[in-house]
Amino acid sequence: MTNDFMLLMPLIITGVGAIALMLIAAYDKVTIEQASMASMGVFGLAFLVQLSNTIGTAVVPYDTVFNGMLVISNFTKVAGLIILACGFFTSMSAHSYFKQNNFCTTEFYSLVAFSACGMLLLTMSQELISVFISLEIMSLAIYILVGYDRQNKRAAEAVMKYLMLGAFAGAFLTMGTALVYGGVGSTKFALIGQAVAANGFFTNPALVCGAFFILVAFLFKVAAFPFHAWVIDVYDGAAAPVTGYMATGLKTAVFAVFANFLVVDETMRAGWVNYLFYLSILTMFVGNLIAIGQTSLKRMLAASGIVHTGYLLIALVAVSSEHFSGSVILYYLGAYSVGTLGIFAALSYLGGANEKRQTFDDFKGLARVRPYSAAAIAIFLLSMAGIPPTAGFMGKLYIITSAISAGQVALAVFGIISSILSMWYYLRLIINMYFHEAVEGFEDTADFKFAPACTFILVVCVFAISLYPIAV
Amino acid sequence: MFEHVLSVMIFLPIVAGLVLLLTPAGKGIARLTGGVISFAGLVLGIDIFFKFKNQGPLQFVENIPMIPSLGINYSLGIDGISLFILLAGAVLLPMVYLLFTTKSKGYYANLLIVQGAMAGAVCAADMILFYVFWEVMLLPVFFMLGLWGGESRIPATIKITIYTIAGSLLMLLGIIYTGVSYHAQFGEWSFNIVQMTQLQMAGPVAVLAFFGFMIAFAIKIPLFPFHTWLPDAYTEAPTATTFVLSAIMAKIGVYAVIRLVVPIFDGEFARYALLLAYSGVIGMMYCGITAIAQKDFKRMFAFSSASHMGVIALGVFCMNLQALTGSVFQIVAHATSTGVLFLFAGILEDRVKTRKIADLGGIAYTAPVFALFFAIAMLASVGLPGTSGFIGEFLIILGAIKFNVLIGVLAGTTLIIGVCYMLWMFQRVFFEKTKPASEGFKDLTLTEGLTFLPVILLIIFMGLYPQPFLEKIEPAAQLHLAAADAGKTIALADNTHALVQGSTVETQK
Amino acid sequence: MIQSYLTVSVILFCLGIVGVISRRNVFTVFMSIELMLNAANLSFVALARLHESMDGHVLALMVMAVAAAEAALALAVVILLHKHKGKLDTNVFSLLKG
Amino acid sequence: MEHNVTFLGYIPILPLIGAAVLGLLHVGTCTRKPIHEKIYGVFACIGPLLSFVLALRVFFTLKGMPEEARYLTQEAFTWFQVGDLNISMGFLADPLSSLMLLFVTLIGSLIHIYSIGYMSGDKNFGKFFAYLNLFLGSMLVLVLGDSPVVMFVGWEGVGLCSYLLISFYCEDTDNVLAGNKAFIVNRIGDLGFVLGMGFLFWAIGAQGFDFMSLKANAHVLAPGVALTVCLLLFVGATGKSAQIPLYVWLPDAMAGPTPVSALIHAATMVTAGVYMVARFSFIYAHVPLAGEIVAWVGILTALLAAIFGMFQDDIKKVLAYSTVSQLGYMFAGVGVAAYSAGIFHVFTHAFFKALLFLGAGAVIYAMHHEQNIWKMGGLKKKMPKTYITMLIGALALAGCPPFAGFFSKDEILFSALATGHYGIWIVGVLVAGMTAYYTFRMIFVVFHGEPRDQEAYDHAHEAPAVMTVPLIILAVGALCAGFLNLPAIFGGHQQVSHWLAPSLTEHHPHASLFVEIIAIGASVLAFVIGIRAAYKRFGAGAEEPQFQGFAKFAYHKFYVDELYDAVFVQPYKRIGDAIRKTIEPSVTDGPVTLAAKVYMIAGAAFKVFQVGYVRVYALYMIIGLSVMSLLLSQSLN
Repeated sequence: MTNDFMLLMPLIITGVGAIALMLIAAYDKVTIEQASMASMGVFGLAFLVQLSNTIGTAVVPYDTVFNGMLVISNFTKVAGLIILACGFFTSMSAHSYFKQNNFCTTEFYSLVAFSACGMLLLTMSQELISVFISLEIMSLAIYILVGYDRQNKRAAEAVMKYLMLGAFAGAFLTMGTALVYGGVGSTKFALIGQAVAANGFFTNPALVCGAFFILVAFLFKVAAFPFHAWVIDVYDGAAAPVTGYMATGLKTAVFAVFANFLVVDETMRAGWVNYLFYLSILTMFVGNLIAIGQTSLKRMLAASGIVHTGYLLIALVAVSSEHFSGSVILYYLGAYSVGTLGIFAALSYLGGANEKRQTFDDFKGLARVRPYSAAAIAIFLLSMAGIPPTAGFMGKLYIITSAISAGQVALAVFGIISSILSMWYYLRLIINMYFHEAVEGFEDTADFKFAPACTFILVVCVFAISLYPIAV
Repeated sequence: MFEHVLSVMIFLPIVAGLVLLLTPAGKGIARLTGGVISFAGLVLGIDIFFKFKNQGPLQFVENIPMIPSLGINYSLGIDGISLFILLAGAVLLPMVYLLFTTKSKGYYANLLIVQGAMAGAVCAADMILFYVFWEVMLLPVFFMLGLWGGESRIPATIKITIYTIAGSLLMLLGIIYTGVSYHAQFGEWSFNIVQMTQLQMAGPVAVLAFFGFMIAFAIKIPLFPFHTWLPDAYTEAPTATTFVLSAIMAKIGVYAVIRLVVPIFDGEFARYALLLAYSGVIGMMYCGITAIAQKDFKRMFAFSSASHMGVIALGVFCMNLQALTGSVFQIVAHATSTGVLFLFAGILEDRVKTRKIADLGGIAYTAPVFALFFAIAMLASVGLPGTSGFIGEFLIILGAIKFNVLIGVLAGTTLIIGVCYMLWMFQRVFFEKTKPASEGFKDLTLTEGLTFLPVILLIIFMGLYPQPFLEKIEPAAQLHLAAADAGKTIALADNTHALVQGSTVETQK
Repeated sequence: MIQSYLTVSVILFCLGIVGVISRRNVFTVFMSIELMLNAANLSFVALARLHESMDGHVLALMVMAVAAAEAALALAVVILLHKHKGKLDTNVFSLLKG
Repeated sequence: MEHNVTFLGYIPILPLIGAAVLGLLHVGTCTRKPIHEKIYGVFACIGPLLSFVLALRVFFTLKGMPEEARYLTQEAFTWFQVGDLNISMGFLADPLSSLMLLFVTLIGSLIHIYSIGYMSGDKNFGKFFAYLNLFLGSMLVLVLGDSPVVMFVGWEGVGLCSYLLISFYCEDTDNVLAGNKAFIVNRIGDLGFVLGMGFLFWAIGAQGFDFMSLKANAHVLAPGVALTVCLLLFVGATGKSAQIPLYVWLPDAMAGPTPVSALIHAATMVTAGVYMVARFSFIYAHVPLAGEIVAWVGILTALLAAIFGMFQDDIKKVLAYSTVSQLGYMFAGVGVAAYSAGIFHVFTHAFFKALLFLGAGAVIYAMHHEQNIWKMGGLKKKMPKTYITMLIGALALAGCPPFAGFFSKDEILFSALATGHYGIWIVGVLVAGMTAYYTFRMIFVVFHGEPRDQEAYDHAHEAPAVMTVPLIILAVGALCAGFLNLPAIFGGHQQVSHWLAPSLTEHHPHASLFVEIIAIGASVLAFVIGIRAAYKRFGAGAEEPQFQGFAKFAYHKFYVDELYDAVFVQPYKRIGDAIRKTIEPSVTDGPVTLAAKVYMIAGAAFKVFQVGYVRVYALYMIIGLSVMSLLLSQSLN
């Protein structure tokens, strides 16, 4: 009983924190800096509690109350850890970001916490309607965060696109849920799994269609081809910390539930493997092609996010339903999150007022003026490119190993080719930062504390994670 | 302390380099640190040389588990083949700090890091660890080339980086595939290079993995036609970087072929050896012929280096003891001769501020010491008997004749091709009438002269008395060839076994 | 009987899809999405009858609640967009591209 | 008898040490205040003279041994050993090498002394002697090497020194080009040598790769392999000894100082090829076809060079072509398996050719570096010592009995006739006549008649003693060396041939007295006709002729240099240029840059899909979804 309570504690802490932040927003005395600290405190606390919970076996908390809607396993615990860390670092970099961008109110942090609640729930959900609800909790908060700067036309356009397409995908999820419910008579993963095991998967058209629609919705959220087009524009329009948050926390949560849904039964997973195979290849290559043509840094990172989705899909293809631990997926998500969050944290204070530095060329000569920041960005980029000894390399190593172990040699080959292709745009930023003369002095980026500290911590994490061994 | 000597050799420079990067040290301190650390490396290297026993298996082994679930260990060890590449780095790199005084802190730091990483790649006995160091050694080159290179450095930087990383990622694929195969065959995970030799690889995927490895190494060596990054990079890179690239890093490519490909992919290697050997020979001729048409002396040396690497690689592909031993010996010889030539080219460039051969002339009259040293290094590079270059080249040609007569004859043409462009260059730079750019060319200073002297003496010593080197190389070479042969023999034995069984069945009837 | 409900539901859903991709007015697009959600709701209720359980009804209610929240957000966005451009044509909003 | 000795190694090492000392002295001082020439001179001569003394010791030690076991060895250390290949840094002195040792060190020493006079005043005096010492050391390694590989060290070493000394006056581009040519052409030959060694090693080298083991195992060599090895080694010999087709470097090599031409490009280095063939006589003797080829190449070279020699106007070029021609004789000798005859010609040729070159050097020295014979004339009054010594040399070269050249050349021609090589014999006799003609053409034009350039003539003077004394010593050699191998018909015992016999695998042909008389008679007749023709034409002074027709063709050396340039050199350079300009950027690098470009263009093109209209994004989703559901419906069925 207390055990269940402790397991849900991080969720409760973030939820309560979110509400509390929302409430104190009513008081003028609370400055946004204080709110940011409070948010960091909430995420930090939740993270620590989650960390203390991490070791143990799968538990169904409050089985009788929730009727098995939520399941907490090591997989969800670690996913939760990543999400909470993302929230923490987002708050931290937002602290600096909002010193030069004046559209913040205290509610911003409340919404970050709310969306984190949604993400945490999403990882634990073992039932389609709770998937839908938690997905929407997460998404609604994120929609608002994307369009938080109401004076900014780009932000408004971004939220319009995101909301419209997100709701469109949400409709598919609902319809899919309805069809699965029609086919099986239940929305619980466990029961769906039993039904498939008993009657087979392809014998039940409603189930197949429903599962297909649900798959589409997940693929949309992780921005896989051909549902990727929104992600570039939305990342571009959103504020830097929010983009970082979306790219990492949201992706972690969705991939967690995606994996949970996929492994309910081996026949069902096997049914989708062919799709995922081609989709992951297409996703990687399309992502690379988009990324190579970009001049804006955020758009490039968005496109590279698509490529990383492709790698994660490789991992999904290679997971086994029998001994599913998801460690490879989570390791890769962790490594990817650290790199991406790091870059966005750096962008939070290097971007300048109103994010005036956006393109590759704006960062020319950064290394001459701000060598440590440039070094940190270079390390993050190298990690994303998968150069040892960074976390990104180990993530790639695990993914390729599991793919080859699962007999998916072709997928591994394409993954490698894709990482060769992706070298070019990662290197391009490093080359701009290091090998060109400084075009400006970056004076306005000097006096910040939180975002640089965040960057530094994440640099340490890049190397620390790479040393942490996991079992495949 | 001494059981971890390899770790010290690897991490002492890396840590020193990182510390330099992170602290606001001046360039004087950086150079001093670099000099001291690399000199310490030299001392350790010499110590290792004398404690090294003339045996085949790995020595100075260290083993610490890193990722137990995949059998990835931090394992180090050297044999006669790796010893000399390690030593080449340890002996040659201290020179850089003595010769080039004007670079900034970051440059020296990068040099230190690359030194450590190269040592790591050579000592690694685990494929993943090898891969890590292999990639890490590229990064300092990337920065050194991009930050301190010549005018058109950025395209050159991009080319070398993308090209090399493309190759190494394919190798990563191969590494993982071998690891997975090991798991499939023996039921446990391991990436240990020595254990891998037991592996039986067959089938189309094994061929793919083999080419994954070979392309990576072919790019690094570089083998024809994967050499096109080389002229730009070697030409644009600052001298010390070119020196590192040609003298040691390219050799690690050959070393990796010997260490990873020959024992593991024995069957594939034997099957494609002829193709590879042609690639080596054609590369040697192609680059050698191209060298004579170059207008820029650094570029000419770049092609010359590529040409020689073709011969060295050929020695590995011939798969016999003489060629393999010669190849490893030639690795060291080439590191001393061509590496030193690149340093000379750097000094030349520093003093005359041009890289055009046509602008120079008559340097020998005012700089006799420079001319003498240069001539000795040049003669070593063209393989004159009595210098280090001859022994290796002779052994390789000898082995090549055994391997395939045509290959042997073509390999022999290196004697002619090398001499053509070298003399042509030497004539125009050192002889003839003095040109304005080279007027009053200053001879080597005392420091420079004393820095080069040991290497020049080493070139001659290695030519006159190579036996101490060869007797360390030979057991390891023998072991590698035995491992490669074992694969074939087992395959044969399977066949004979089947035959014997068949015949017994028949006799029973 | 159940087929008829489901047929209507599917028709509604497809109409929603067509609306989303063919209409340019932001309002209409959001309405089309609501149509799709309602199609799902119709299926839920119908399928609840089929399975003779209350689950479907509850689910429909849940979806409605979420749809309402989404609609509220959508309205806010519509106002925001109108403030910026004075128009609600989706083709007007193409600052972010390429 | 103890065969292992320790003093063999000192023979090459002493000059090498000298080279190192001189070189360091020169390098250390040449940009500051130069050291006095005398110091260099003394240091330079110590090494060669000591080597000569040691060579004498070797000779007498060998002489004290029983004939069948005349050899001395020294194994200094294991040079390199890999698997079956075991090469020690070892030296072998047998009758063959001891003969070579003697004359190499003797002539080497003399030329060192001569050079002190000839080179005086040159600012690179020290460098010259360093190179000269280095050369002598390398030559001695070549002679003494106990295995083909050690021999090869000297072989390449002398090539290097040849290069360095040809391009000694390196400010002049032509000289350096001549040096390059020599080195490169020699390297082409060296390729043959290396490959020959390679084949030999894989055939019989596993039991030991020194000459003695090879000799012991030579009988197991398969005929095909033996022929290959012989021909490849002969390619090496053609490079070093300037035979067809690789003779082209030697005339150009005259760009070096004249003592160098005398020592390296006449007396010693160029005969290394003959020495090598004789060394490998244990293989050549088993492969008559190889010998046939060697002999024909040799005699044709002799003919070709003699034709060229008749039309040259540079005194050194005349001598250079005569050298090529005489080398051709030597190969003809070793080719018809008369190894001792070939080696004996090497021996006598060393004296008279060195003499002629040094004499020519004295003339050039006197004429202030004028080499065109048509600018000289009547010099015999001004330079009597030089004239007389050169006359002796010329008579020896032309084959006038009883000078040295007569006996050695006659021995070769006799062997050819006696072994039934009539063609070779006829050509050989013809060449003998031509030799007499061009030699005396030179003598008459330079020393007889009236001075053609009065001013130069007035300044001409006899060379100093340091130069004339070596001339006289050599003249004595040229006069008497032939008697060392006096054939039986003249009452001799052929001492040299007997001395060499243990080292060589040869069978002396037995021929009737009649054949011997025919051979001698033909030689003498050829000499008389040749010298008479020369006297008729040039004896009383003649003007520089204008060449027409065949003469012009021969004057331009049949345009062989131009041919080689057009067929080998220019295409080679053009290929290099083509690779640099076209192939490298477009063919080898092309795919790489193309791939990068395609990737960039595709990336730019792909931006078109990111139109920015949300409706279109929704459309992508629906299209993707439709395609996927189509596939799904297929898998459902």
